Order: sequence, then C-alpha cells, then structure tokens
Amino acid sequence: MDFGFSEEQDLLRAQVRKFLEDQCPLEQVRQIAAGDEGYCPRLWGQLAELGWLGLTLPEEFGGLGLSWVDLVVILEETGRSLFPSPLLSTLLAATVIDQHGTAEQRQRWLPALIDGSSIATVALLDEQDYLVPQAIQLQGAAGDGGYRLSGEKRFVQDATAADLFLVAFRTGPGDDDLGLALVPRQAQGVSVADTEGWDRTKRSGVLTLDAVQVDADQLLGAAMLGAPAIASIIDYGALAVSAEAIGVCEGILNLTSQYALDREQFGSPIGRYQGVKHPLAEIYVDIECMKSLVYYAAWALEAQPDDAPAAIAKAKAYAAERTCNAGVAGVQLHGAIGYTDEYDMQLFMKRSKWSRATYGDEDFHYDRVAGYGGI
Amino acid sequence: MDFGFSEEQDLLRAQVRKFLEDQCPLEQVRQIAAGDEGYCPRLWGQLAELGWLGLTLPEEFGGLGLSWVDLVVILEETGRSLFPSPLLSTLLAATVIDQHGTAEQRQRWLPALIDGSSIATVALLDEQDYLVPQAIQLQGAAGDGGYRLSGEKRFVQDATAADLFLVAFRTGPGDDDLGLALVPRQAQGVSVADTEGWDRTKRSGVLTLDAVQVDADQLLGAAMLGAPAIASIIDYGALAVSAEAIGVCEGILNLTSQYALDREQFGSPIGRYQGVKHPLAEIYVDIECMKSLVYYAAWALEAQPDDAPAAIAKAKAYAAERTCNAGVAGVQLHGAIGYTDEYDMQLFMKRSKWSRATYGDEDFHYDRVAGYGGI
Amino acid sequence: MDFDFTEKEQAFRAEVKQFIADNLPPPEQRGEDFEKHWHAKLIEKKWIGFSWPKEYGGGGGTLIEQFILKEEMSKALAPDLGSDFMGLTWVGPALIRHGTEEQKKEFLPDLLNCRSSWCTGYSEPDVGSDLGSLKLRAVRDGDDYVINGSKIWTTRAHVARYIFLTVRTNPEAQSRYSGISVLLTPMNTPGIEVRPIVNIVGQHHFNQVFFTDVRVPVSARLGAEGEGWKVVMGALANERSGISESTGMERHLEKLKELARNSQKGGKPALQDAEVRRKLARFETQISAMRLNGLRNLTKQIKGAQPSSETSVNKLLRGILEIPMADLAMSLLGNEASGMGEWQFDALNFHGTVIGGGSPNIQRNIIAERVLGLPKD
Amino acid sequence: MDFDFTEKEQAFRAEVKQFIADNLPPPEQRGEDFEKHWHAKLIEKKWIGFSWPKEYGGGGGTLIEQFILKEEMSKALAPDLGSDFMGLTWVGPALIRHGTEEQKKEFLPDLLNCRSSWCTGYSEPDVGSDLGSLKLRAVRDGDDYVINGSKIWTTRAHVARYIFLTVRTNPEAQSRYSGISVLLTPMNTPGIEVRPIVNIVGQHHFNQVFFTDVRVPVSARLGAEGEGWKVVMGALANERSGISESTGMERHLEKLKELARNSQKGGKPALQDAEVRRKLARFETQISAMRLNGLRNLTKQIKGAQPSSETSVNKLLRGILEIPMADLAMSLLGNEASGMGEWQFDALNFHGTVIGGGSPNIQRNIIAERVLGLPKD
Repeated sequence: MDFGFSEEQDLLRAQVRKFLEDQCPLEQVRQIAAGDEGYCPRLWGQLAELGWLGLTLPEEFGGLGLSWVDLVVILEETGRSLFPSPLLSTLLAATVIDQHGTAEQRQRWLPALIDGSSIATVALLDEQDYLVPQAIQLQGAAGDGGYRLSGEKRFVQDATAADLFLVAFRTGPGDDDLGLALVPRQAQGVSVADTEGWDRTKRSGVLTLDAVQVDADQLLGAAMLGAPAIASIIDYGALAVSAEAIGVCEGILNLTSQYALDREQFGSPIGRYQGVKHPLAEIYVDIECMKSLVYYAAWALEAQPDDAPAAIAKAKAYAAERTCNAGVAGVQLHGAIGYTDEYDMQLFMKRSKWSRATYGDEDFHYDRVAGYGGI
Repeated sequence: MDFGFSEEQDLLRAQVRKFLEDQCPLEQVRQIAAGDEGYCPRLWGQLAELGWLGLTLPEEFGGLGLSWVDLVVILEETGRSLFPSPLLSTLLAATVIDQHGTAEQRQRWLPALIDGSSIATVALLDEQDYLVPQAIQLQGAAGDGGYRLSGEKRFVQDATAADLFLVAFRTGPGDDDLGLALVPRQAQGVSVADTEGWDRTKRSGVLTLDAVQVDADQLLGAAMLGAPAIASIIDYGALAVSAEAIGVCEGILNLTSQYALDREQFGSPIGRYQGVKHPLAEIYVDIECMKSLVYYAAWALEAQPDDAPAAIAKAKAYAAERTCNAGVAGVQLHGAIGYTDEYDMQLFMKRSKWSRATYGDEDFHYDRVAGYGGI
Repeated sequence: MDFDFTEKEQAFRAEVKQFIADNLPPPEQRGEDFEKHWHAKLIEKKWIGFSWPKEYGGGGGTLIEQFILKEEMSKALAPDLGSDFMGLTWVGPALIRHGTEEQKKEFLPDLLNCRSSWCTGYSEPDVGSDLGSLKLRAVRDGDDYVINGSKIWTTRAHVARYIFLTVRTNPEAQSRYSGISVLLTPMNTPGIEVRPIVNIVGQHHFNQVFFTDVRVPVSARLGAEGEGWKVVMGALANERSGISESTGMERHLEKLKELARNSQKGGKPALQDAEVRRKLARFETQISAMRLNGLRNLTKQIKGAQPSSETSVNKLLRGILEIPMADLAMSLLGNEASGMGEWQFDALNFHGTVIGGGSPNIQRNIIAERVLGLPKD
Repeated sequence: MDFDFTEKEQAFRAEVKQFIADNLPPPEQRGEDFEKHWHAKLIEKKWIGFSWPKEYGGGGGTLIEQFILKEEMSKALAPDLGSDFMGLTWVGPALIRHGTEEQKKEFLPDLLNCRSSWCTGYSEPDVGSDLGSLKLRAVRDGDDYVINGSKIWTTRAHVARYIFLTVRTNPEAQSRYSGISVLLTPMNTPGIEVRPIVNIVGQHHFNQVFFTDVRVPVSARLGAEGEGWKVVMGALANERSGISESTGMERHLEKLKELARNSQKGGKPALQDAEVRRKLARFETQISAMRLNGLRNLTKQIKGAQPSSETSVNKLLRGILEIPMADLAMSLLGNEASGMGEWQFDALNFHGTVIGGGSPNIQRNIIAERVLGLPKD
C-alpha cells in the first residue's frame, strides 16, 4: 500500500512543469490558440524528443514503457498550463493501436506516433451524441476484400491536426459488429473540417468519409474488435480528460487565490471575506478528491482492470461536475475582470466547460457509477 | 391588480399575532407538545370565539365567510408561533364538508366545527404512501344500505384529537369509485393510535377501522365523489402547510438573525461574517418567494380555479425544499447551542422537516409542476 | 388581493397586442432597417418613456400599464423600448427629478426620440462598484470643473455621445456618500480617452475611460453640488420592482424547455429523465416567484411605499438561476456544449450579466445589512 | 503507487476477518453482555491501542495494519475498538508522548483494559471551540493549581471518572496558544459540578462543567506548564488521515442504498428515478474520494510527513455529505419522514456530528487560511 508518487514521478512532474512554464506560458498558449493549426509543431517535436509522446508505449517502438500513473503526471501539468496540442488524441490512438493492432500495424504506426512525425486521433461518434458503443452508426459495406466507409464523424478531437484517424464503424446491429479502421488523412474520400468552439486550446472537428476504401490490413487487429474495445477507448479518454482537469482546477485555484490576496477592498484583501474564502476552500477540497480518484483509477487501469471502469466513471463524474463549478466560481470571485478577454481566468473557465463535456459529463458517468454500484 | 393585503387583513394579522404571543409563547408550546392531547382545549375554545375556526365558512353556520387569502394570514401566524392545535385538520375537513356535503351533512357538522365543539380530520392514505387519489386502497363493501369499511389509515393528522374522520375509500378500481365517509370517533369498530414523531407540535396517528358500518347518510355528498374531489383535498392541505411554512421560516430567520447579532467572536458579532450573512439573506429571499407563491395560489383557489393546482404545486414545492433548508441552516449557524433541547431553534427545525413531508415534498410537487408546465 | 386587471388595463393590453401583431415581425424576419421603423412607431405611440410625465413628452402611463407594455413586448421577443437603454433608464428619470429647465430641454426630447446615446460612469478601478468609494476628482475652477482620473467597465463609452458622470467634488465631506456630484459630460470633450475592454465572448461593450484635465462647465452639473448620491439613487425609482428581471428569465425558460423537448439524455428523450424534469420545474417555480415578487413590489409602489432593497431579491434570484439554467442547457447539448451556439454563448455570457447588477454576493450583503440589520463586514 | 497490500498485511486482514467471523454476532443478536465479552477478547488480541508501542502495553501495529483493523471492524458493524473512545483517542497518545512514568503507569493499563472513562474539556462558553481563546483559569498555589471557570459541550462528563482538562495557567503569555496547560483531573474532585445539556433528540451526552476553587496537584499536569497546546495537537497525530471519516460514511451509504431499493417514488420503484440514482452515485463517488484521501494521507504519514490540515478535507466532506444523505432518506420515506425511525433520528442528529469536529464553515476557514494562505477574517 503506497498511495503516493515515486521520486522518479516527482522528477518527471518537475521536468514537465518547468518545460511548459519556460516554453509555453499563457501568452504562448494564446498565440497557439489564435492560430490555424491549434498546436506548435516546434514544441511537438520537443515533446517527442523528451520521450513524452511514447511515455506509456513499448520500448521496442521507441517508447518509455511507463505506466498510466506516469502519464497522469504529465496530463496534470498540461492541464495546469492549458497546453494546446494533440497530445491527448495521439496518446489515446497510440494506446489503442498498441493494445489491439496486429504486429504489422504496431510496427507501421507506433514509431511514427512516438517520434512525433505522425499525429493520430480517434473518431467515435457520428449522428447520435451518446457516448456508448451501441450509438455508433457509421456502416462499413464489405467490398474489395475490405470495407467501404461513408458518413460523418463528429466531435473528433484534433481532427485538423491528425494524419491518421481510428474510425469506429459497424457492419451489423450487434455489439460484435463494431470495428476500428485505420484511415490516413490523405486517403481518397477523406475530408476534415474544424468545428469552432469557445476553447481554442482544444480543437475538434468533423471527419467526412465519402466511400473511403479500407483494406483488410487497415482493420485494426484484423478483426471486428467489438463493443468492449470501443468502450475502453471511452474510458481512456475520460481518464485522460480527468487528469488534465486536476491541473485546470489548480490553475483556477492559483489564479483566484492570488487575486484574493492582491485585490483590496476597504483597505484589506478580499481573501479575508468568507464569501471568497469558502468557495476557494471548496475548490481545494475538490482538487484533493479529483487527485485521489484519478490516481487510483490510473493505477487500477493496469493493476485492477476489473475495477477500472467504475473507478474511471467516478473520477470523470467528479471532475466534470466540480471542474465546471470551479470555473464558474473562479470567474465570479474575480468580479468584472474575470469577464474580460485580456485576463487569463477566462481561458481556464472555457477549458473547464470543455472538460465537463468531453468524454462524458457528470450525468453520463454518474449513471454508470450507479450501475456499477448496484444501484 | 393589487398584490397586497387589505387593511382588514393587516388588522387580522396583528390580532392573531398578539393573541398567539400573549396566549401561546414558546414555553406554552413546549408544554402543549409535552402533553397527551397535543392541543390546549382552552385556547381552542378561544379560537372558536374569535371566529377563526369558521373564517372561511358560510355565515349561515356561524362562519365569517372570508377567503383563503384571509386564512393564509392566520396560518402564517400559527406557523410563526409553532402553535400546536388541530386547526389545519379541522379547517380542511370543514372545507370539504362545506363543498361536497349534502344540506343535512353541512347542517349537522359545520356549526359544531365552527363553534369548536367538534374536531375533524381527513384520513386519506393507507398502505401506499403515495399522495394521489389512485393510491387509496381501503375498500368499502356494500351492505345494509351503506358500506362496511375495514382497514388502516396512516398519516392521519391530529387523529387522537379528532371526533370526526373523513375517510377516503373505494368501491372499485376506477377514479369514480372513490368516496369519503363521515366516520365519528365513537362509531363501532373505530380505534385510533398516536404515531410518535419528532415534531410533537404536530400530531399524526393511525386510524383503524374494523368492519365500521357507514350508513347512506354518512357518505359525503351522498355520492362517490371521485378522484378530483380527493385531489382537491391534497391541494388544500399543501397550500395550508405552505402558508404555515412561511411563518416557520420567519421564526427561523428571526431567531438566527438575533443570535448572529448577539453572539460575539473575537469581539464582534458573528453576523458580520459572510458565512453567516449570506445564508440568512437566502432565507429572506426564500420567504419573499414563498409569500408570493402562496398568496397567489390562495387567491387563485377562488378566483382562478383552473390555475390553482399548478400554483399550489409551485408553492408547496418551493416551501418544502426551502423551509427544510432554512431549518438546517438555522441550526448550523447557531453552532452547538442550536443542537440543544433547551434552545428553541430545534423546535423550528423539527417543524421544517414536518413541513417538507406533509402533503407532498418538493419532488412530488415539482413532478406536478413539470406536468402542468408542459414539460 | 386581486390579480385581475381593470377594464382600462385590459383594453390597453389588447392595444399593445394588436400593435405587436400589426408591426412586429418574428425575429428571423427582422431586416436591417427594422429597428429604425419600429422605434419610429413606438415614438408615435409615446411608448418610449411611457411612464414619464406628459409635460416632459412622456406617455403618462401608470406603473401597471408600463408593466403590461413591458410584459407583452417581452413575450413577443420585441427589442428594448427605445434605442438608448442607459439614457432612458438612468438619465431621463434623473433629469426629470433634478434637471434645470435648460437641461430638460436639451436632453429629454432626444431621449424620447431615439436620437440620444448615453453611457454612465459609476465604477472605477480598484474601488469596484461601490459608489461611496468613488475617487474620480472634479475640482472647481471658475465656472468649470476640472476632472482627473478614470472610470472602468463603462458600457458603450466608445459609441456614446454623453456620459452621466459621477465625480467627487468634495473629498473632505463627512460621509462617503456626500461630496459626490453628477456631471452631464459630452464624450468629445478634450482630455477624454477611451480604452476598449474586450469581454470573454470577444465582444467590445466595456471600456476604461481616462480623464486628463477635462473641463466641464458648472452648468453641466445635474442637481446640487455634493448631492450626486441622491440623484443616482432616485434615478431608478421608476423601475424598482424587479419585474424586468423576471420577464427575461421567462423567455429564457421557454427556450430551455424547447431545447429539452428536442434533446436526448442517456439515449432516451431528455424529458423522460426525472432529474431534468425537476430541474425545469424548479426553474419554472423560481421564475414564477420572481414575477410575483415583482408584482408585489409594484403594488407597494402604487400604494406609495418608497422601494428600497426589494430589487435585490430578484437580482439575486436571477444571479442564482442563470448559471444552472445555462448549465442544464450545456448538459442537454452533450458534446455540442464545446461548440459555439446560442446556449454556449449564454453559458459564458451569464458570467457578465451576473456581475452586471452587482454580484450575487453583493446582493446577499445588501439584503443581510439593509434588510436584516446585520453589521457590515 | 501501489494499492496492493503486503503478504503480512493480507494475512493480518485474514486474521481480523476470521476473528470477526468467530466472535461477532450480527447487530440484532448482540445481547446485553455482548460488549463486555467482546472487549475482553479484543484486550486479549491487543487490538485496543493496537498501534501504541508495545512497551506501554499497546499492540505495536503499523499504521496500515491499524487501517485494516478499523476497516474490517467497520464493515462488520462492530462497536468501537474499546469502551473509552475519548480516553483512547486523546488521552492515551498524549500520555505516551508527554506523560511521566507515574502518569503512564497510573492511566495506560486502565485505558487498554477498558476500565477507564475519560472526558475531554476543550470548549468554553462564549469562546467556542477555538483553543487559543480558552479562559478557564488555573492559578498556582503551592503544590496545587486552583481552577475557576467553566467548560461546555463536555461529552460524557456526567459519567467520566477523569477529565483531560485544558486550562490557562499564564494569561500574560505572548501568544494566545502559549500559557495553556493540561491537567488530568478526577471528576470527583471537590468543587466540580456538572449540569446536563439535553440534545435535540432528547439524549444527554453534553454537559456544562463548573469549576469553583477546584484544587488539583501540580503532579496532575501533563507535559510542561504552558505547553498544553502542543500536548493537545500532538495527541491526535496517530490518527490524522481522515480515514475514520470515510468508513462511517461507507456504512451509511450501504444503508441508504438498501432503503432506496425498498422505496417507492412517485408510485414507482425509487431506483428507477434518475435523480435518486444520480444522488446515490454522487454520494458513492464522494465517499470513495474520502476513502482514497485517507489512504493518501496515510501514505504521507508512513513516509514521515507531519500531518497538518489534511483531515479538514475529509471532515468538510463529511459535513457536506451527511445532511443531503439524510435528506434523500427522508424524501424516500415520504410521509414516514415525520415519524421517529433510524433515518429520522440521523436527520436530526447529523446536526450534532456536523458541529462536533468543527462546523463545515470552520473547516473551510482552516483550509483557506492554513493551506491557501488567505488572511484571517
């Protein structure tokens, strides 16, 4: 029993924090967010060099072979600094390829994703915005020894940055009829459009497939993987967003506590008022709880896989609800200045709303918790 | 458009408040609550003399022929003083007799209920604790030109004080098969037991009917009145409890504001802390809203009957939820002393919980509001 | 107690409804010139400044009629009554109470004819919205005041022709609330500089306004010197019932219900979800209470009571309601909540409207201190 | 990071489970003498004072083993570990750290053998639970202290044989926290009077204790004169992880789920109600977080960190959770909520437990001031 980070993990955190503070302070975040690409290729290259893109991936492909607990350390820091990049998408896609891909597929894609030369993302949802494998509608018609895919994928994270999409599709109505296709950006019939959102540090888009031919070797794992594999992607995504959300809340707490100390009214800092103090104390409590829930879920993912879905559902439910609350409280405690574009609080608040919605909000995950808890 | 009380109503309020302050301060409330009867027959006689028992009943039977808006004035004050008496039960029963009774039934009972010589109550719920006419289960078997009733009625307000029960029963599965029987306490087969509750200023009990014979002239209105008549009793009850709840919240606000002014910490009253101030401000806001909703509902009951059920559902939903909240906040703001028997706050807190549950809590009424609001 | 309207009031409501039916196209059909024509018609009906006295060009309407007019306009999703919200809300009533004949002649007709454009200068950097703490200094110099300092969060300062400017003329006054005066100041006066402040949703409404040796003639002062507090507080007496808080929320709730009707939750229609239903019912109940609170306040005003902190109740309720209403909308939108639609806009923008009239905490302080008599912190 | 237990720890858990299976009947079958026999067995196992050093008669268990022991006992609905909660929680650890050999010999064996009965005197009238403000005066007179004043909210003072009494020995000390001493005082000392305080549910736990010229020998002082603050603060160092907060809540949640399974809402099974389901799921999530918070704190302690304000997090969570959990129970009970069952009792009684460890607002202040560094109000 040891519910703490190792010295190596503490070092990793310090390294990541320093890198992001030096290389991507909030002015830089704003610049990247204002650009078309949504990320900085130069910094992306540095991430690859530092080994972070392959943190959890096997050493044989250039990865570091570390655990999801290590990854959480990085994600807390990218959340804290609102670092805009397709890190989360690429890590998810790479994880899925590593887990389910054939030897050839892993060899073909993992080195490129780890060395930063390729960016990948997962395309799950289409018409129905309901985050379960059963809601996936896109049909793959058998043909030419593979499948032909037509339709639209919505809410594809980092769609415009990616050159590889893991596209979920089905060949029939059953849970076993679900598969993932490896579709390169440049394949015939693929087009991508950015979806404008309030949080420009997180990009999302629509992927349109117009009779895209998927050959047999592009079917991930050379088989229809079925609903459980798809569900696990949602779990990975929910956990990753929750880990970033810890950092987002810490950013909100730091910014707002500092404001409460600096800003004076009637000759003393507004931080002395309980109306300011108490909401800040609650954000602190929420961060502590989010850390506990996320760290445990990340550990369980590898060490107690049976317990992982429930643990992740709890982590994301809590993170969704309370990060959103922290964003609202943070703006309100700042008063008018929190409502301005030039002050940084708004960046965190917008991210808090993104964190709530992405990979399932609290209602979605509390419904899952209820199910797992025998309720 | 005049959303205010008349001078007469203001006078009535002043009169009721003075009467209760003089005759039944909280020490007296505690004494009555500790007794077996649950009310003070001497004070009950005075209420009758003052005309309040017949406030809304026709003058031909000794009543004052006033409106529910006038009644609300009285109920706010009985709530504020936690006055323990079967007033609410008797008024409800009398109202129902007045509305649905035959000429003989009205003549037989209303004068006695108005002059205080008789106390009545309504017995609606039996096995299933679900406050809709459809949940009433007690069966009346036709016989001897009337009905024979056997079973148990639960949650009968002021059961031990009453000498007349309006017992809801059914003769078949339909909404039209519901009726009310006028059952005197001394009828053969009737027995009554007190149910102990935390709020001893409000009594409730179980009425057991063992083959009680109900003759044709004891069937209220000489007909099976059907579900709508029963539903309207629930509405009357919900409105009356909501009106008393306004007073309960005012009692909580007064007691707690005074404590916040009197109690000092570090040399100044704790009322200066926002942690104390803000919850008190919210109780004030809730009282204002409860007043608006209750007054309008009371007016609508007579002037806009179509709008009354929705208006009452809103009033009771709000009152249930927020009175309960005020009770919790009131105790917490007092600290340890609020948790003692000797300090009066606990009396109000217990009443707040009674106010929530009786005649439907917020979930029950919000579900109704949703239905009326086309949700 | 009587919620019925008189025959005259009912007739007036019918007239308003008919006018709307005849003149107001639905929002999506309103062209570019629509507001101009619409305002011209309102001017003709004297429905702009409708409750102002007739002698000053107002409509002479009663408070109840004004309520009816606003309620029907709101229901029909009509634009504001008049093009100069600030001028009509703050400046006009203050002019009628405190203005000299010259000032009234100069400013009132433009206000009523949609030719004016005012901003109001209250908040200042570092002192927040507490008028008692304002610092902007105006020093008497002959027939002029010379103004130095800055105002912030000044809505529309970049397009307004005049500013209703609160300044401190006597820093030695005994109370923090005396020594304040109001100056009716043209925005093109030399020495005034406007710095735009872009808000969270990328809009430019706010500004910081800098004053450097700005000279304003003494004749521009509204009311007596040092009595600015009274001028400002009296300005809103005309509309203090808090009704305006509830009509907007009613519209908002209708939209939210519509969204819920067309949304899914957990793969099923959202309206089958008990929690969604109760949340909507709770909003509906709270908004009903707001509307009725407004009518109770209106009744008090009609009976001659001076309104005091009543509006704080509805302001606080609005502040408490807007965020969770937007929040429910966001949850109904699912993944789309990260996009840029109307609801997403609201969810961000409410942060501004919540702060606008004083944050919820400020309303709570007002109620606790002014109504409940608790000590200041 | 590793949530697995060592083989030794797993063996210990198995031992505890076996012991429970062999010795602990279900609650409804526990007779009058049950606790006596149960405690005798615990004493034999050295599971009372399990983490105390062996040299003082403790069990010498590790923090993790103690956690396992408590967790299993809680799951099995076992009574407290020992009959003298106050003595074991506060007095024992303080004695071990600060007691003289005589004091240890006099008091520790009784504590471990369930023959002691302590109360603790912290709170005073008018100063609340802030130890820094305590006023109860003890004046040195030869080899005695003479005590005058009063303590309040003293749980079990009417049955305790001793009071762990905090007094002010030096009113002129520089800091509010120095000048305090702890006296181990027999309750039958002349001059001590106990006034019962009945609580909201009619129980007598609390008392006010009056001290009139009460003489206590200097040898009854625990620790150095004026160092009482350190003695008290150190006393709880053994159990500061906040785990005890979560185990109780876990039991409570199980009961609540059971109630929900057997309840109706709106004429349908309550578990079909989306809001009820989500409320339960939210409680479950928050309680999981509490448990994990406790384990994280435990890890910090094992690694040697001095625990500070960590427990405030779980204390605050418990305070925030208990009321809504009771509230959901009351709503599931419908009309029965006005009766006198277990849940109704809890719904009232939680008001006391919430206040017990310092109200939620006090925990918020502690976190804001000690962790976030915000200024005192």
